[in-house]
Amino acid sequence: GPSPQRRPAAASSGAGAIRVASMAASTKDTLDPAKGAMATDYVRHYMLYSGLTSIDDDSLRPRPALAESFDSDDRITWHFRLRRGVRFHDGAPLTSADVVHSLRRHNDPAVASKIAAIAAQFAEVRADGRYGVTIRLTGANADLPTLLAQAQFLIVKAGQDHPDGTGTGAYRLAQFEPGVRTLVVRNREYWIPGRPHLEQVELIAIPDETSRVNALLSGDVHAIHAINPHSLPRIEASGTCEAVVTPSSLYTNLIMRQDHLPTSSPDFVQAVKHMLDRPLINRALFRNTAMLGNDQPVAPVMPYFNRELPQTVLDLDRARWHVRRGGLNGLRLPLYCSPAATGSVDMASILQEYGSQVGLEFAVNRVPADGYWSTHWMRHAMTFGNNNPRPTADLVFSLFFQSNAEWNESGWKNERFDRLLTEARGEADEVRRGELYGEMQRLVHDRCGIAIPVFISLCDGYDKRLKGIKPIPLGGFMGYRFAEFARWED
Amino acid sequence: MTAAPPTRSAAARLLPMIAGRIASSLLTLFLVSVVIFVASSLLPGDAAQELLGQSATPAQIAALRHEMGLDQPGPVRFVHWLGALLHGDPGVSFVANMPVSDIIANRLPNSLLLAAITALISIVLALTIGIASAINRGGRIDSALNIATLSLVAIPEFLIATLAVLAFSVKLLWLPSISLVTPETGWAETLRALALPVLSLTCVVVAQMARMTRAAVADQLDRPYVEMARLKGVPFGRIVLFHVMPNAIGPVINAMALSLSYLMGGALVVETIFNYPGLASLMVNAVTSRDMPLLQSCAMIFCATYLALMLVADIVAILANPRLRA
Amino acid sequence: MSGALAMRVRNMRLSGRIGLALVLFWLVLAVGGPALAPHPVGAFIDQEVFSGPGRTFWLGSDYLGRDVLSRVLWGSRYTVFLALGAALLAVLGGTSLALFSAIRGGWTDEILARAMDTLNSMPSKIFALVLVAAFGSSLTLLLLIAAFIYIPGNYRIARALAINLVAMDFVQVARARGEGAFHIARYEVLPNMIHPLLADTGLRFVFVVLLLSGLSFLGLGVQPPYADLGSLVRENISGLPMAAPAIIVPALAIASLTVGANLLIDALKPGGKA
Amino acid sequence: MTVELAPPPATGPSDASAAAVEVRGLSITVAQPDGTRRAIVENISFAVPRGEVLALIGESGSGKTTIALALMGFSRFGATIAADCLRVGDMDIAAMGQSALRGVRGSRIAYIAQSAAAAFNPSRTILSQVIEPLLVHGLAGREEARARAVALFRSLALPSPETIGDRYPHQVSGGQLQRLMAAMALITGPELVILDEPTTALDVTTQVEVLRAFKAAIAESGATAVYVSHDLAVVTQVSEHIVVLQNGRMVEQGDSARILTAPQSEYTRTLLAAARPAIRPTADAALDKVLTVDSIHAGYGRIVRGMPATPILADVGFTVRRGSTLGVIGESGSGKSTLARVIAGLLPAASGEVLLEGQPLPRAMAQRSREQLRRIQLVFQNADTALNPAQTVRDIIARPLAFYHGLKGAAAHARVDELLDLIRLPRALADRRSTELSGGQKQRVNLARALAAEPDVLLCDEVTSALDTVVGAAILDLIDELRRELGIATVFISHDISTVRAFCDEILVLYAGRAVERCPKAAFDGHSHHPYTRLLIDSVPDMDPTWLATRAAAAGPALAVSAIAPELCRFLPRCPVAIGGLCDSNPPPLHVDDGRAILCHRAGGPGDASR
Ligand SMILES: Nc1ncnc2c1ncn2[C@@H]1O[C@H](COP(=O)(O)OP(=O)(O)OP(=O)(O)O)[C@@H](O)[C@H]1O
Ligand SMILES: Nc1ncnc2c1ncn2[C@@H]1O[C@H](COP(=O)(O)OP(=O)(O)OP(=O)(O)O)[C@@H](O)[C@H]1O
Ligand SMILES: [Mg+2]
Ligand SMILES: [Mg+2]
Repeated sequence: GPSPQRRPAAASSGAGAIRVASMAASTKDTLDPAKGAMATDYVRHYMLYSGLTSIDDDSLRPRPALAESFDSDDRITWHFRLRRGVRFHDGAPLTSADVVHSLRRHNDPAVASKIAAIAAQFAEVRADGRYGVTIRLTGANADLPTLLAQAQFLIVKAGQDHPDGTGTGAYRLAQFEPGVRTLVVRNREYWIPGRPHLEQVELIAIPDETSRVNALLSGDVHAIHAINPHSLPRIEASGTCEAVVTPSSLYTNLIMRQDHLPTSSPDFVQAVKHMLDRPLINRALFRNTAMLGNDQPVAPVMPYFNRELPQTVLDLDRARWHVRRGGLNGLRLPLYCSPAATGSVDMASILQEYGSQVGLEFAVNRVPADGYWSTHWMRHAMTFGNNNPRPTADLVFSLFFQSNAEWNESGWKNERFDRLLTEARGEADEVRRGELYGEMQRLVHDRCGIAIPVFISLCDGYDKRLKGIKPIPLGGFMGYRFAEFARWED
Repeated sequence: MTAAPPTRSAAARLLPMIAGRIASSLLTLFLVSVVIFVASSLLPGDAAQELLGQSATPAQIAALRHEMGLDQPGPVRFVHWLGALLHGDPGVSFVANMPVSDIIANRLPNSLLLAAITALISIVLALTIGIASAINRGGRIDSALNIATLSLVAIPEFLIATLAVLAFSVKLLWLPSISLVTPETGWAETLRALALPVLSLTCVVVAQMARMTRAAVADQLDRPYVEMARLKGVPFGRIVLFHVMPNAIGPVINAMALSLSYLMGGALVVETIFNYPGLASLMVNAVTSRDMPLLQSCAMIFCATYLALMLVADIVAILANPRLRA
Repeated sequence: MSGALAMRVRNMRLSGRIGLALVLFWLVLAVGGPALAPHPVGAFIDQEVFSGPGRTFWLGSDYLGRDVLSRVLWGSRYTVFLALGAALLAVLGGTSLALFSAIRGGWTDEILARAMDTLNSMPSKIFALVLVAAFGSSLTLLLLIAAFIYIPGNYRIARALAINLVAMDFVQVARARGEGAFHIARYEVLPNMIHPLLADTGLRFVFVVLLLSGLSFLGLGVQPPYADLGSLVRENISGLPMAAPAIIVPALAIASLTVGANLLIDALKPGGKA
Repeated sequence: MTVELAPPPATGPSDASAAAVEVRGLSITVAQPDGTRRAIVENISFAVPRGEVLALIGESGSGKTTIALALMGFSRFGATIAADCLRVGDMDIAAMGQSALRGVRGSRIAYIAQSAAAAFNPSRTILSQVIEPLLVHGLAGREEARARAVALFRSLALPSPETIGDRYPHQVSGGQLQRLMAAMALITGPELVILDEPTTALDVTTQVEVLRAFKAAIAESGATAVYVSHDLAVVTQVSEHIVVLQNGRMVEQGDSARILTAPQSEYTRTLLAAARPAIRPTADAALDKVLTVDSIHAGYGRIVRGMPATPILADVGFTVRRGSTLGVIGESGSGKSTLARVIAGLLPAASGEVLLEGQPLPRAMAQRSREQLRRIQLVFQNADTALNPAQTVRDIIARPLAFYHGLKGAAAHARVDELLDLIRLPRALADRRSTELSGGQKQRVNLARALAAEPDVLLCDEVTSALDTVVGAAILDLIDELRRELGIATVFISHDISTVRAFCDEILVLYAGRAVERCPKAAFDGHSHHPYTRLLIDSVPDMDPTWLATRAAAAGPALAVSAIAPELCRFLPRCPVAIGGLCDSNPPPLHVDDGRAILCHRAGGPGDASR
């Protein structure tokens, strides 16, 4: 392999200045946290802004950040005390006004916040003196501190309708060209002493995976996001770079609509779930980096994961039995997949293969990535969905499984599930919460028209001279926050 | 029969032609905008939906649609856009919320630079190859060059580009694997950054151009005036340069213009692989995000480039041919 | 008839015969190849990926552990028939319009030429992207879209040829006889442009093969688990650093098919040289 | 070829050792696909004394060009030159290498090609090409070369010698271009000049000027010359010796005078006979007029207010009776083909009428009925381009049969065979493509196609001009026979006045789009003609070596017709007998008497145009 010393040390000014490539950039790139929609945005926003809370390790528990403490008696009304002496990049001090502005924005349709749905539970956000903020919710939610750690809830300056990058984050904005690059330099007055370690970070995007890996291997960039597990051997073999695999709750799921025939038939659903060769998918598509899924959305790395649930395994006899019992033999059904849902095209091929062995004929329809979510997803009897890691089980369940949820992907209705969900949200007792979430996982596993073959791990590649990197299951690049922790060591 | 001074009659002939061409180009540009508009209105989804993505509520989408004017009927939107364009305003990008002209101003120089360098290199190469094989037509060199150019045409460009990266960036560490150019980069750095994209694009266009050159030159070599020149004792090299080329330049330049028009919009794959911020990938972005104003403007630029190249080719053909010039 | 054919082949230059052999080889494979495929085209059967040639997998396995040989056999069918079909359709369409244009002349010609310029000026891949996104990518649509995209290019060439021919005396003779436009196009003009048209078909054929692979670059194209040869190259691109047969074989297949087709066409030209 | 036709021993007209050019046992062979070699020319021997002119004469394809090029050590299509002796001056051409030959070509041996229009590079100025031999052989600097060229232009009687070199080849006339090529050849003062049919492509009137210029220039430079031609009369004017070729072999050689007066071989006699066509008997003119053309105005480009953008024909009219032939003559560009196109409807007239048996025809063919189209058939000027190269002879002839007469299958097959018999082509040729035929054969097919329609009127546009005399004469015989047997009325267009005069019942002379004279054959030998007709008649070379020398120099140079007022006589600028104050102020009147019409101030009056 090439000798490390010949490789360019950094983009421009010697050590401590690195270049990082994420997956996608477009003219949609924004400096407004509320509009952040892609990894590139999250990385950029976490560098520039800070949140009230943050999630710093794989326990996925919220910690104080700009809020030095928070509490609630009923999990409806929450009180946050802000850290004093925190300054924005322009020198202005952080006060409750900034926080109130940042949180209220999400309920303004003109802002087009990505998490307007979550922010809808803010009944009231008000300042409580110069350094206090009170949030009253429409219903109890024990997860609020976790939710507030999300990139969209990062705090911007009061009065800014179009945030310009002036935040309280570890880096200051030096240059921003949507779709091309973001250049940030170290914020020497960062409110966490001793951080960050890098002088300068240039964030670009290289959409083509092969190019991204090549750029890392040739030393043109020092960290890359989202590599295909198939590229892992190349990175390992290079000697100069290494891969970090982050287990996550990201999954690509097969949706069987409960308002269509024959996907609404419990036999059909069971047959499909038993036809899924999960180890094969893990091996062939993900080079064994994934974790087997069990047709419910809570990943093993998440709190409240139900370990008792028996793993569904490939059982063609059982699948055949269900097919016969449901009178589904010889059925021909279109199956929509798209590069938009990671791995769905190959999963569809695998399903097609096994389907032919149990008497089901799937006609694979690969459709373009653009327009997939608006025109195909959930619109046909069988489509694929793709869900990013969510910080809480409640969020996944309420977004995708609650009966009246807008993206109730399979269109299933289960009153008991809905009741449990509301109950768990307001429950303070951790043990009791665990039981409730365990029960919900069982219900989804048994009844819901959703098959989740695997939880996909996130693979990132780093130059070996970049230290301090560890996985945080919320997303690649240490939950998009690697810039705060990474060090450069020659 | 009288010989007027050639320059004046050339101008007399060229000016009306150019004027006519510009008029018909405007018609073509209009047609392009109609085609793009119709084609993109056939696309599923719209900018509002794409912008808000998977997680948008219908209310949000409706609000954004209204803001973008997408709730108006198609023809109305088209007329508005066209009206604004006639006043020199290509509109505001739906997605980036910036004037389209600014976005394009960022990218266009990149595309032009890449195209220009590639054009320069590939024209020289194509002429050399084409002339060499025309001179040896039927011979061994000709067959070898023929198979070489054919194979070059047949290799998908992403394969060429990837191979080049593997060899020159990953293995040899000579050249950057991605082409990051910013206004601050010096020209030496810029050239280094462009080396691989230029190499890949050259491979794509040179073969076609060389084949056309060969055909045109071979055709001229069979003309009686070439035999006459040989019977005058003119050395062969001089025959090719001073007798054949002035006559072959018309068809050659036409083929070249066609190939070169590829360098702007066709650079898509190369732009993607080398992460080069050019117009083609911008246009693909515009398609996928349904950013109509941007899409329209990109299409118009490509079309205008194409028409301009064709015009230049015709002008050169006329200037090179005294019969047309007079 | 067959005797005449045999004569032609015997009189062909070596390169022409090589071309003919290659074309025949791929035609036979396109028709019969899938029947010979040792494994199902979509089966993930190798535990390894990008393995080299071996006993079970003659040409190794691809990035998902599928049998490369089987995939290439199927892929050649798609490439040969799609590309051939689209190239022929494009030439048919472009040439018909060109003949119409050249024979009618005047406004018809002007308007058609403008319209074709319009289409020609659009970058083909992006245009294909729009069309596929709008109309979907069933095989038939793919064929039509690829054909549609290359019609203007062929039109340009065919029109230039036809305009020269229409001015020829023998066309005047036919006109003076009172022949209709169809007869003139079909019997007087067309037969005289067949060789340049063939050459153009050969090039369009290459272009369609490349367009298909370019489409697969954008995630469009033939429906999985099938893939045309270009897509096979594309999907296995990560095997390039290890020179996996999964990428080498389809790339060679494309090269030999297109080069073969063009050598054959070159050799069919009268004189065989020009 | 048999022994009796074997060439005489290679004794030149004078002592061979003094000869500037000596050729003995020259054979040129090409490789055939099966590997064997075929001789294109075989065992050629001749010698040319210094300063004299030798003519190579023979029908098309007899190997004239091949031999001429061999004198420069040059062969086409990879043919191989072999000779016992191939000597020019002190150079042994056969033994010279490529670079030595290159040094000789254009400097010591110069070549004047058949078609100057093709041999000049269209995109470079004439001067740059004329002086190129001097420059590439390093014989002169640019300035000196230019001066020499201008001097040559002047001595070749080219107009504006100072500036003509700055023009491009298409900007000068064919005759001028041919002379410019002579300048290009003579500029290095070569020992040997080879002229390959240098006047064949020219009008008779121009040919005279060019011949004169060549002869003077060669004489002045003292060069030896080899003159290639198929026209005996032309050869007679310039050469001292003649070599007659047939099928690549020498048939006869000797002094010009001897060959003309006492030809020894049968073939030479045929050539002599064909050069002077016999006058054919006039048809017994039936009374009914088949074709009437009445006061036609026509031209090219968009018609605005009854006038085309480029007017060509003005007020042309005539009638043709059943079974009779009208000859139309005029120089190149006089509008002969345009007239044929107007009659056929290919080019709608701007005004005037074409009547078929008294019925006016629609001007454009699109409006004519199929029957009307059938009854007038046009035989195109150039058989090479008038026959579709992609079709077989049978396809070509059968199409009108099917189209007009609905004849298909066996009936059509039989009729095609009949037509082939009629035009005396072997039936075996029916399945060949037209590209595989000789020029004469093509022209016959062209004719057969027209006959297949069974027309009433046959328009023959220069059907024999591109053929050699022997073949041409055969075609004329054929048309004449058809006319008599089928009663077809013929319009026979030609620029060759001797053919027209021998062949036609009435003659129409076109000058610059105007019918300056119409004259029945019977009256043609009379002496009152339009001055232009006179010029045409006088320009046809005689088989008399002194003809060129005795013929008076032509009147002034051709002027652009557009330079004179449209209503005046168009021939005025060239007219040797123009009457000052009359011709340049009044339009010429039309004189009509005993069947002839002349458009001239002189005609009919006491000062008749004839001299
Ligand atoms: N490509 C070729 N290969 C072999 N023989 C050829 C080829 N082209 C022409 N010939 C033959 O060479 C012979 C001599 O041709 P050449 O041009 O010398 O005749 P020519 O007397 O000059 O005729 P023309 O009067 O038509 O110019 C002809 O019989 C012709 O058929
Ligand atoms: N399509 C055309 N457009 C414009 N001018 C033309 C066209 N065809 C012919 N002419 C011009 O019309 C004039 C007469 O041409 P025409 O062909 O009738 O002459 P011609 O007497 O048949 O000559 P030739 O003996 O050379 O055949 C010429 O000056 C020619 O340049
Ligand atoms: Mg000749
Ligand atoms: Mg004519």
